[in-house]
Amino acid sequence: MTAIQQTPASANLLEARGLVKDYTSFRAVHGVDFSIPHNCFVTILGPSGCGKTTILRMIGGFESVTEGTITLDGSPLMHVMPYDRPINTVFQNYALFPHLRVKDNVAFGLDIKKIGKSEVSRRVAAALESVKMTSMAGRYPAQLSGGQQQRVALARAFVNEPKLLLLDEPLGALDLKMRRHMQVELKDLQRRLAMSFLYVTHDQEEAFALSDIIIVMNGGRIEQIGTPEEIYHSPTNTYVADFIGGANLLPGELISVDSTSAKAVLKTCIGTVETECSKTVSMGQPASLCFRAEYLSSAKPADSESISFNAVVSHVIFQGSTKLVEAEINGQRIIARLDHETEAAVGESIALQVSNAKCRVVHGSPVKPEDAP
Amino acid sequence: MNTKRWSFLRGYAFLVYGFIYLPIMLMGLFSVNSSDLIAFPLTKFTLHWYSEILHDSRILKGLITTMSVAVPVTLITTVFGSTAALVLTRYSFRLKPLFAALLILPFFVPKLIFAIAQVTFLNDVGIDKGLITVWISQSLIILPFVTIIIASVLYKIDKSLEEAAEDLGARPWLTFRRVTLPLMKNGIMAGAFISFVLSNAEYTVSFFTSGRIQPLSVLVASDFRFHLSPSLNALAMLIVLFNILIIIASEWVRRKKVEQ
Amino acid sequence: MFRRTFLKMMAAGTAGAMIGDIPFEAFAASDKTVNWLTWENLAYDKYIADFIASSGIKIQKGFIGSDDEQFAKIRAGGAKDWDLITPGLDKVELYVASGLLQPLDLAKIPNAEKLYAPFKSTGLGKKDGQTYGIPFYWGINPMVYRADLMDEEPDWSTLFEGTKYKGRLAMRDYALEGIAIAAMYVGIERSRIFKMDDKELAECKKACIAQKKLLRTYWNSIADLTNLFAAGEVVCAFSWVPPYYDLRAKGIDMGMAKPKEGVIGWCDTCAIPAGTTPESTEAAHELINFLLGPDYGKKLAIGGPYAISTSTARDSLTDEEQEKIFIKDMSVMDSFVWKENPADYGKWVRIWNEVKAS
Amino acid sequence: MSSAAIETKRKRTAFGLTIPTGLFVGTFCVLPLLVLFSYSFFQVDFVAIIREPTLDNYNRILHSGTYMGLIVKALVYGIGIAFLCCVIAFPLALFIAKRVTVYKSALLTLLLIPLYTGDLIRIFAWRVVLGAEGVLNSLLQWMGIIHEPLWFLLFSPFATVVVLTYNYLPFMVFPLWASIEALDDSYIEAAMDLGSRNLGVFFKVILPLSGPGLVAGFLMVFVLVVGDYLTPQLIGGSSGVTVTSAIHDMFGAAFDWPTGSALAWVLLACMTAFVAIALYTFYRSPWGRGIRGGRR
Repeated sequence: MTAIQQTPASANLLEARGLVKDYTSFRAVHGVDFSIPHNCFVTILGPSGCGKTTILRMIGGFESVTEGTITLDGSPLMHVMPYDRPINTVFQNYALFPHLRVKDNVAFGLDIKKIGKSEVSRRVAAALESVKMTSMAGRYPAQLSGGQQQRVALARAFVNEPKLLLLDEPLGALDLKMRRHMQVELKDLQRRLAMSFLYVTHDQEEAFALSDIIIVMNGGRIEQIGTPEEIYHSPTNTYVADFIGGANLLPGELISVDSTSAKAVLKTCIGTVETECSKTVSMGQPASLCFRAEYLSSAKPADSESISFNAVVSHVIFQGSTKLVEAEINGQRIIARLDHETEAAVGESIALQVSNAKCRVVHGSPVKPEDAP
Repeated sequence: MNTKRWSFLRGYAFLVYGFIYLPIMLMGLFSVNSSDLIAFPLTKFTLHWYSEILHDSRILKGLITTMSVAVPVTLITTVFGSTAALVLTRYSFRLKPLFAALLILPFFVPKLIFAIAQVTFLNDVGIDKGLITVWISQSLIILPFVTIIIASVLYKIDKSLEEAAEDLGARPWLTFRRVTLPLMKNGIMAGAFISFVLSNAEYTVSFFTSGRIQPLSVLVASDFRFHLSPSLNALAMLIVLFNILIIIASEWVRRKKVEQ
Repeated sequence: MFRRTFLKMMAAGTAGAMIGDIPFEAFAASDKTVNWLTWENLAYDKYIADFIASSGIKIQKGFIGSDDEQFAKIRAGGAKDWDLITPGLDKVELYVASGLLQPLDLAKIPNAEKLYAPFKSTGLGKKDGQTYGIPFYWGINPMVYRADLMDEEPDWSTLFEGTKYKGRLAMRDYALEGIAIAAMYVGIERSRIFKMDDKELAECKKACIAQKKLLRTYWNSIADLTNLFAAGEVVCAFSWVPPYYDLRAKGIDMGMAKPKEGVIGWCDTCAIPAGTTPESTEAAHELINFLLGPDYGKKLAIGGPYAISTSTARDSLTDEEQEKIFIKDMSVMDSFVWKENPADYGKWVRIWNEVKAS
Repeated sequence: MSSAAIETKRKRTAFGLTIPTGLFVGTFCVLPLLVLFSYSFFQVDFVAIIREPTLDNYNRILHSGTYMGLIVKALVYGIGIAFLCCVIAFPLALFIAKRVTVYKSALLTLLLIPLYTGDLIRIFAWRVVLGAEGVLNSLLQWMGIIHEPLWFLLFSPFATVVVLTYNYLPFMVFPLWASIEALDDSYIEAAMDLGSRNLGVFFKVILPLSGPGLVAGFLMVFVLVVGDYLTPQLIGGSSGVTVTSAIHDMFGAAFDWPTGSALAWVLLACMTAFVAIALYTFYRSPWGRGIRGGRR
């Protein structure tokens, strides 16, 4: 995955530089930069209203670009009409034409391209086959279930062999089981078709399950771009860490920052820690210590590579093979995912430790629970 | 939506509005032309026709008659229209298509035939023509419009809102009063507005069923048979200007609200 | 936006309904009110203001557009709405046959004594010795033309043949007169015009169909025709008298022709519908007497200009004014083709519709 | 409460809501029409109605080229004007629904205002526009396009078509606007996304999906045009006669209520047949089936 990031910029399928979108009363997107490599599943992840759909619509050509550039294969896209862009969209509500049968919906884009009739029906059949909807070809959209509609929408988009497929929360309307199933199929489809997908969602699990690259957005700005592993293990700030969930964030006082070695010393309620820090951390700015719940373990004999501390247990949640323990230290809440055999009783003290290397100093103060998304 | 190339539509819309307002502009022109012939060439500017119409006591009386028709008609059509719209959108029963057809009937029958039917009926039954017969006949032909407007609003309201109210323990009447009614309020207002306007402009049916009372529309039409006076143009212009002022005022109020 | 507009309108409406007792008071048949259904130009305030002031009787006016329309209105239950109506002398028998009129009490109409002889002696408007419709005013329907746009004085043939004025002519949209004029043009004997048999009617129909091709339009109301003359759409038409005087007063060179084949003469009456209250019957008689009197007669002669059916005002008019309304030399009345009611008027209307749809 | 009891209760409410309106329309609209219907079997003798049922009136009308011709003319005008209104109204409705944001309600209300001025006043204003010495002829002459006034502009079928279209255009714009307004933008975007250009989007997506509004507007204009007798009479010249004006004459001039009623009922039957056939054809067509999403 890192290899993709290191390829030269020009080799990317799509480049967005300094993208800004203003509406009459507010700015929806504040100058974002990102690229989409070839044959890659990219997800824009963020809460509703973060500007992710706006970006998708600017790429699709449904919103004008206020400032900045979008290039596809090196050529600018900003003034190309939607129908001239080699890009197709799977709409959030699917936007299947209610007056056309499934096969006519799928054939819609091909018919316009003046391809021979037999060629059209061959490709429509193939597309329907690949989403397992062949038997529904003669039905109208209103006669399909949500999952079936979703597949038709997908087939209608990719049958045109676009260079880039845009998907606007296409699984939002489906039930959990159907979602899981479709996630697998989507990923599978993207591999088979060997085209790039740009996917928009607010569901971090979905993003992790599908993506090669995740772009985390908040308030019209990009918070972090990275592989799912990078986002999960090395969030650059408290926002990303918190949005992904399951991370402990402890506020601290920065003692020193060494930007060359990317190390920082932070004083927190569980002690002073010297560890790796993200680039955005600097003196005078708020910083927090971040480590995931599963990095904690019940205290073994302390070693120099670990931080140990005692906390008072406030809740215990049984989760099968693990148990989630919520504890407090100096008024700070800490969550630990511990082995199910660990003994923890509410109201009693428990000794915990976390490896120094698994801790990370990130930019920002912890998000208060009431502000959490 | 980035559909800039549809901008020819704007020019087209201007053209259509020009077509629609061309006769209105001419009405305006002849309402300030001193000659009492509504024909070219123009003579000289005057406000005489406006002063004539504003000082005409018959016009005032006709206006009052029009109001004493329009207000009850608005009430009748709004009440019947609301219940009919509720039936059409909220209930299903076997004879519903028949009910819908019944509602549309007064619109479907050409006004003249409807009016003649009214007259023969009133004559045979021996009912005197007057205010009440105008209320009834106007209400009938306006009812389809009001029902459709209110029904189109109700249709868009999610039925689950009413189910939620019942779920929370509200009995049907309370559900209607606290949930359905507030939600359909805009529809009722729009329906009442249309009803009022249509009642004001109605001529054919009123002419046949009004007996000797004379709403403005009937009065103007009968004046037209002897004198095509520009003062009638002036009257029409006053109505148009009054309506345009209302539009401007309501737009202004709306903008103020948006700014706040 | 709808809401605002609506509220304002409702406010206006409520206010209107609140001061609404002004007309309602008048509608309630108070003892001193006459509900008068008539032609608009007979009931101008300037004509009747003196009467209202001196008698204390209120007059509520309603206007008609044609004689036929008036009968249709009264026949369809309208008799209850009016205390005084203005049917054509030829139409009174229809009303009487339908039982829609009450006999007039001539003792309460002293001016009836002064009726011109032909109106006094006519059998029309009477039944069983009782007068139901008393002649009120009369005149002719001539041809009116734009003298500035026509070279010669027209006659009926102008409306039926030739191409010179094709598309610049107009005829009234009225079966009775339309067919009667065609009859005069094709040369039906005067006395037979309103008693034509099917063959003669077919001949008239043919003439009317030929006429239709020459017409710019059929006119519906006298305001309509005046507008057509003023706008230069029409140069010559079968008309009433008013456009001639109105447009001359506006500086347009108008002409009026009385074709030698005959012109249609007409007389309208005053009649009281059956079933009026004694009070309004009384008041209606009082009004009829005024309408046949010198004051009203003079005003109508100058303002109309039309002649009333009595000689009460004759002496107060100048020779010129008398000439205008044909009362200087009364023998001219003999040359008029007086309107009558055909036995099967329904057939005439059907023929007229067939002509228009041809 | 059992579900049957709930059902009964709802039925009772529906019944209670239906009855007053039903009675009102039934008594004051259906009953008069039935009275009129009964007259169509009577005869008239001078000024009396002879109430002995006969089919003579229908016989006469169905065999009369004049009256059947007038009915056909009314239907042709109704269909033609509705079609014309549709062509003119569609782009405007589209514009108001999809391009206007701020002044939407103002533009819609502006469409209605001319209706308040009254039929007659508008008709006479049109005479000034189309007349021989009118605005249009003067303009064309001033521009040097013509040298003699065009007489066919007024008192002709052309004038009738123009003014009827003018009168009923709003009745087409409103339902069209409502159905286009309800049409989700994403359908338009999806069509463009799939490569449709402006006209393609219009014909492949917007037009088919605004079917119900189109049908409603079409029928509304059709009915109104058939019923309008003043406009053809005052603008249409010597050929301005309509079936409704003929009915008017039978009641207002000839005192022939029976023939008038029979003619009215033949007209109503023809209108009903046309509307029924039109609706049936529409809903059975692929287009109509598609709009219903293939249900039933």
